[in-house]
Amino acid sequence: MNPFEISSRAVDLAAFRHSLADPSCGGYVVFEGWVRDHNEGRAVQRLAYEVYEPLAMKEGLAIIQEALERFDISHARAVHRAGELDLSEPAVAVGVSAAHRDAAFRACRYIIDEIKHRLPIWKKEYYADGTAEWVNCRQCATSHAEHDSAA
Amino acid sequence: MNPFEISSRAVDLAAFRHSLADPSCGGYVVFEGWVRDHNEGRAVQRLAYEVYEPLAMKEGLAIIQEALERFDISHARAVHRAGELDLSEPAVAVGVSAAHRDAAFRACRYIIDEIKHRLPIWKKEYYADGTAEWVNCRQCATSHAEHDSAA
Amino acid sequence: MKQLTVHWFAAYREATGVASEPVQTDAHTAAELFDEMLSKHPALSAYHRALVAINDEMADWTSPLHDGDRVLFFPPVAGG
Amino acid sequence: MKQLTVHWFAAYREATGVASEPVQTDAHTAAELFDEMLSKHPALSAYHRALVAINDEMADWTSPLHDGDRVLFFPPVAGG
Repeated sequence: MNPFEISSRAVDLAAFRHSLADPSCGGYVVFEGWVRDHNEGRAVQRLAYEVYEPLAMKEGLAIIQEALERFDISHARAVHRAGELDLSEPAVAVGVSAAHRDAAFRACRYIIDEIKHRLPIWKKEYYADGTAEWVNCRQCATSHAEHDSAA
Repeated sequence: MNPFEISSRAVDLAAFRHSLADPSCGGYVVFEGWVRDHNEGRAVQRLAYEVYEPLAMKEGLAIIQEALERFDISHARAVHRAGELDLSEPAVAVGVSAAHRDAAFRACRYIIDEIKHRLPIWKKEYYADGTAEWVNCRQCATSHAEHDSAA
Repeated sequence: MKQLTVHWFAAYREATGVASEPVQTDAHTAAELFDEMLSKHPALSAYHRALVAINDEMADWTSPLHDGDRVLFFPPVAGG
Repeated sequence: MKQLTVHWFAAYREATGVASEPVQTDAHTAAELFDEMLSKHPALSAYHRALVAINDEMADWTSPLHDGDRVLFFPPVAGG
């Protein structure tokens, strides 16, 4: 199995889980990020992820490797979607198996937090009112505009 | 769906996940406890759970309710197996969906920790050497014996 | 004398050889009752007290006993 | 003068209208280059600088530029 993947197709969750199974493991933790139908009070209809794959793959593999080194876990794996997604689809899945649950929980949390902060991935949300916006970009654009008007 | 169940059959993980899906949720965390092939250095071949159902159901439902009140989550559910299990089978599954991942992680962890401490469930491990033992009971028996010999 | 039913689980049941039994007792608390049972079931002395429930509610070892109570003696739990 | 390639992603690409472009520059650092690009692409001024990578390695805004570098300008990321 590939410990980190960018995929333009739906994640096969049963195969994902199976690839992390290990009779020496007593705990398995999975996180899935789902496409949510709202964000900051606006109704979301669908979204698209843009991924810069060469660097996303490099950073994604590095994050999995860091988790394997920092926590007492046996296996870890993550998949992130690219392209268009519908509501409720998993945009990302992170799975960790370990002898004991504490390490599995902490490693899974570490991996998803790092994925969200470090991977060159951008999310464009399409709203019910026909508009669309790059997530996390409105704020920076707004604060810049405020700075301009104050200048 | 029943938020807490004791089941003598394998957990249908796809149906379990489906029952927690919600388009208003952006995060889903699952914990599975697997039957591990070793415990405290001994090779485990299989195990059996004894469950006192009337009180296990009451406490299990109370734990789910507590999680729904304490954390900002949408849905939570748990299933615990009863009877004989083979290696690698899920003995327990806990699933939580929430708008945001932090609450989902913390609620999932709360539920499994409370299940392990509060439910009247006992685990008997059958070892490769033909012996069997109730988990968590060796220690109390030993300390009692030491007390006796000192007296 | 109170008339109670005592239930044994898991390791306790294997030590006593019975899942439940009627008991006549003057014990005032769950702890007194457990100690009384040690003379009836010497194999229990290999274990110390863990948890007790009365009438399907978790209880304290100092909980008073009443006629007709169902007293459930639980060894240390190990779910999950 | 250094000859570089600049790559724009997501909101930046929509603001500049190009995914990548060759650039001749005297800029010494990634930050200087980004500021230089503001006059070429006025729509970029709606955004502040977020992240930069050089030759597929994450870099600092003070990283020096070399002839032939591929400079990647990333708006704030939002994976997961």
